[in-house]
Amino acid sequence: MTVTAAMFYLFAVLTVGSAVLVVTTRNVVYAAFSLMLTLCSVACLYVMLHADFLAATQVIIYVGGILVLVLFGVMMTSGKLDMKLRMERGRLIPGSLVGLILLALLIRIIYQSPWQVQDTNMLESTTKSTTQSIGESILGQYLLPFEIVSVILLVALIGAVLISRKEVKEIEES
Amino acid sequence: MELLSSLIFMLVIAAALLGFVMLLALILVLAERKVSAYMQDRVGPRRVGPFGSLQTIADAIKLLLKEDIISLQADRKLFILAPYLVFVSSFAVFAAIPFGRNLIASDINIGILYIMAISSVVVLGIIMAGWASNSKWALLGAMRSAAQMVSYEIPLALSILSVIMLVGSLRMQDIVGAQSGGLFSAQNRWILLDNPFTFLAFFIYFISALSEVNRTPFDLPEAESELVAGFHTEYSGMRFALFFLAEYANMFAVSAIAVTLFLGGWSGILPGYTFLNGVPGFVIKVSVLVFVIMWLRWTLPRLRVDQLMSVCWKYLIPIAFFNLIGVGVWILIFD
Amino acid sequence: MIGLQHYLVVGAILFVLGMFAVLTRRNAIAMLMGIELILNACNLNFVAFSRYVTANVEGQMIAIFVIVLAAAEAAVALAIILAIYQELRSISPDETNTLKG
Amino acid sequence: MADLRTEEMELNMGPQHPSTHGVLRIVLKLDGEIVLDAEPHIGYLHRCFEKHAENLTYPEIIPFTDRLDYIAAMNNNLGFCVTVEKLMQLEIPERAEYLRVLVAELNRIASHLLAFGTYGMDMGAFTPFLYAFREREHILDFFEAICGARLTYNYVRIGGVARDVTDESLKLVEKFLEDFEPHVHEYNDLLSYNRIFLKRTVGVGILSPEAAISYGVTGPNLRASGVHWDLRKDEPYSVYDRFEFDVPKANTEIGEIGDCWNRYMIRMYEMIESVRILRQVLNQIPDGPTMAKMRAAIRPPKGEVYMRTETPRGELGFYILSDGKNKPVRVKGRSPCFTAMSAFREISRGLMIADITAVIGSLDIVLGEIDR
Repeated sequence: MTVTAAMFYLFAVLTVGSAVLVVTTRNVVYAAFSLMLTLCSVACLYVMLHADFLAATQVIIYVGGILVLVLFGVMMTSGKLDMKLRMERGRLIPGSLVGLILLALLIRIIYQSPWQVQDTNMLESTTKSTTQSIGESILGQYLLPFEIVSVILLVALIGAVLISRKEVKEIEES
Repeated sequence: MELLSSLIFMLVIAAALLGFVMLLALILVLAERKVSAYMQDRVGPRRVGPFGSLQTIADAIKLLLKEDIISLQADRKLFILAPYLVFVSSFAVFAAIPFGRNLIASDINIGILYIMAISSVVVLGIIMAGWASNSKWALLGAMRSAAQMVSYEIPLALSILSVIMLVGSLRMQDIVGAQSGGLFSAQNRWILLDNPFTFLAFFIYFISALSEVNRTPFDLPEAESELVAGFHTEYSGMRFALFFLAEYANMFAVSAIAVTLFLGGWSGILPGYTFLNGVPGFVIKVSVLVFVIMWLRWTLPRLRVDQLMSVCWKYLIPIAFFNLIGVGVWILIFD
Repeated sequence: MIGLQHYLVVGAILFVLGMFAVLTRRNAIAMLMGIELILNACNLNFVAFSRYVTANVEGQMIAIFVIVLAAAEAAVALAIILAIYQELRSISPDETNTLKG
Repeated sequence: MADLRTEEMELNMGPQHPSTHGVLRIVLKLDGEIVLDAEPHIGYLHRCFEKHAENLTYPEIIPFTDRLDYIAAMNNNLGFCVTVEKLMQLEIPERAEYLRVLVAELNRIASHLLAFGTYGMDMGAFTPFLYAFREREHILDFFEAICGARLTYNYVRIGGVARDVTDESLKLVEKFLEDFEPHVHEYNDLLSYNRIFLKRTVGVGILSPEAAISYGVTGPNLRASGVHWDLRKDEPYSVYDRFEFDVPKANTEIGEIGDCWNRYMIRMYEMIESVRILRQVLNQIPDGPTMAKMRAAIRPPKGEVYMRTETPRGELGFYILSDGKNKPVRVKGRSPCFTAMSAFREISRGLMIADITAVIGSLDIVLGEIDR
C-alpha cells in the first residue's frame, strides 16, 4: 500500500466514522465535537486532492468560525439537563431506509458512470500554486459571484445581528 | 516499505519538534519566573540547581506525580481529550516556523495560512475544557476565551495580510527571503521598516497576538482574580501541565511568527555581522519579543471583558482595515 | 491507486449521513449540523472533480463559495434558533408552528 | 416581556476565591456577565469576639482586638484602649500619646499599602503588590523592634503603651519616611494613572454620598463619596488635634465621586497625609514615661461608654458596659468593614463580574473584622 493510499483510507475512515457519530450520538456537544473531527479530516482529504488553500480555509472558517458558533448555540439553548437528543423512532426507520437506498443508488452511479478522468499530474506540473490560481479566478472569471457572495455575507451579518438584537431591546424596555 | 520509512521519518521530525517544544517551555517558564522576580524586587527561584535552573524540571516532575483529579460531574471523555487538543494544535504550529535556512519541519506553500488554521483549533479545545469541567467558572472562562480569540483573529489576519501583499507568497521561507537585506538596507529590508503601514501592522499583529495567547492585559480567560483560573479551573497535575505547556509554546510561536513576518526571520540583522545570521539571530529576536510579552504581563492590569471587545471591534479592526488599504496604495505608488 | 471514485464514495456516505440527521433529528442545531455534513459532502465532490476531471481550480472556487455561504447560513440560522429558543424555550422544529394558519 | 430574558445563572463566588479578601462568599445572580444581584454571605471567620470579651479582663481583651482587623492591629488596640480610658477618665502621659499616634499612623500606611497592592492584584497587575510589600516590610521591622511582633502587636495598652521606643528605632521611622514618599509617586506612575487601570475603575461602582451616609459607610470609603468626615479632625482623640494635616476628599478630576478609582486614590492621598503627621510626631515627641500611674488591676467604674476612632478602614467604635468589676459586662464592636460591606450589594447591581472584584477591592474589607 502506498503512503497516499494509507493516508486516504485513514482520513476516509476518520471522516465517515466521526460523521456517523455526529448523526447517532445522543449528546449535542459530542455531536458538535465529532463534527469538528469530520471537518478536519475533510480538510485533510482536500490536502490530498491538492487543494491546500481550500483545506486551510475549511479549517479557519468551518472549525474556527462556524463550529464555534454552533457550540455557542448549543450551550445557550440547552442546560446541562436537556443535552440529550431525542430521536423519534417513527422517523428512524423511514429515515435510515431512505438513506440506505440513496446510498446504494449513489454508489451504483459512481461506479457505473464513465468519468472523464484527466491526466492527474496536470495540476502538479503547473508552476502556479493553487493559491495564485484561486486568487486570479476570484478577481477574474468569478468576480461577479465573488462580489455577490460578499453582499450576501454582509446581509447575513446584518440579519443575524438584527435577529439577536431584537431580544436585547426588549429587555431594555421591560 | 515505503509507508513504513516515511512514517518513521515523520515520527522522527515530530519527536524532535516535541522535544524542542518541551525544552522551550521549561526554559520559558524559568525565564518568566526570573523576569518577574527581578521586576518585582526579588530574586526568584534559586534553590534547585545552579541559580534555580532546574526549578521548572522539579515543578514538572511535581505536576506529573500529582493526583489526576477528574471531578465526578465532569464529562470524562471530553475532559480528558481537551488538554491534548489544545496542546496538539499549539504544537502543530511549530511545523511551519522557519528556524534557519533549512530548519523548518515542513515548508508548505501555504505556511502562514496553515499556522492560522491550526491555531484556530485551540479555541475549540478551550471550549471543550470549559464545558467538560461542568463548572460555571470554567464555562465562563471558556466562553470569554472563545469570543476573544475569534474576535482578535480578524485584526491578526488583516495585519498578516499586509505582509502577504508585500511579499506575494504565503510560504514562510519566501517571506524570510524577502527581508534578507537586514535592518537598514535599501532593498529587502525588514518588513517592519518597509513602509509606515507595515510598521503599524506589526503593532496590530503584536496586540492581537497577545490576545490570542491570553497574556496580560488580555488574560481574561484565566483571570485568576475573577474567574479563579478560567477554563482550566478544574484541571490538575498532568492535564494542567499540558495547558501550561501549550501556553508557553504559544507565546514562543506568536513571537517567532512576528519575527518571521516583520523582523527578518532567521536572516541576519545587519549585513557583515554573519554570526547573527541563522538560528542565533532568530533566537535573539524571538527572545526580545518574548521578553516584551513577559514585561507587559508583569506591568499592566487586566482589561474588562466588554472593554476587551470594544478595543478589538472599535479600534483594532477598523485601523487594521485602513492599514491594509494603506499598504495596498503604497505598493501601487512606490513599488 | 486512489482515484476519483474513492472520494466520491466518501462524499456519498457523508451526504447520506447528513440527510439522515436532517430527517431524524428533532433538534434544530443537530439538524444544522446535518446540513453542514451535506455541504461538506458536495464540497468534497467538487474538489475531487476539480482534481481529477477538470484539472483546474474551478471546483475549488465553488467549494470556497459554498464554505462562505455555509458561514452566512450558520450565522443566520443560529440567530433564528436563539430567537426561537427565547420565545418558546424549545428548539424542536415541530413545536415551532405558531405561524400555521 | 420579562420572560424573554436569557436564563439567570447563579454563581457562587467564594468562600474560596482568590479575590474575596478572606473568606467571603458572594452569591451572584448573573445575566451573562452582568450581575443582577450580589448577595454577600458572611460569618466564615466568626470567632465570638464579643462573647469572649465578656469573660476576659480588660487587658486580656486587647490581644483579641488585634485579631479583628489583623491588617491594622495597632489601630484596633488604640480604639479599644481609648474607650476603656474614656470610661476610667485616665490621663495618659504625653510620650505615650505621641507613640500611639506614631504606631497608628504607621499602621495606617501599612494597611493602605496592602490595600493598594491587593487592589492591583485584583485588577491583574501583580507587580505593585510586591512593591507595596517592600515598603510594608520596613514598617513591620519597626514594629518588630518596638514590640517583637509583626502582625498582632498588643502594643497599645490601657494607660499608655507596652514599651518605650529607643532612638535607634525612631531612626528607622525617619529613614522609612524619607524612602517612602518618592515611592508613592512611583506607585502612582505604575498603577494609579495607568490607562487600563483607569478604564477598569473610573465610574465603576459609584456610591453616592447620600447612600454612603445612609448605609453608615465611614472612613476612606465615605470620603471617596465626597463627604468630608474624619474623626481625627472632627472628633479628635489622643493628640491628633496638635498636628497639621488635610483630610483628602474625592476629586472629580479623573473619576466620578464615589467610584472605585476615588476609593482607591483616597488611600494614596491618605498615606501622604500620614507621612506628614509622622514627621510632626517625630519632631515633637517629648521625653517622659510611657505608662500612666494606675493600679495593676483595671476596674473601670460602673457605667457605659461608646468611643469611636478612625482606623484605616473607617470608624471603629467600641461600646463597653461595665459593672465595676475587672471584666466588662458587654462589649460591642462597630465594624467599619461591616457597613462598607452592607453597601456592597447596592453598589454592585448592574455591574459585570470583573467589576465585582474591583468593588470588593476598593472597599478594602477585612473579613476578620466583619465577622468578629
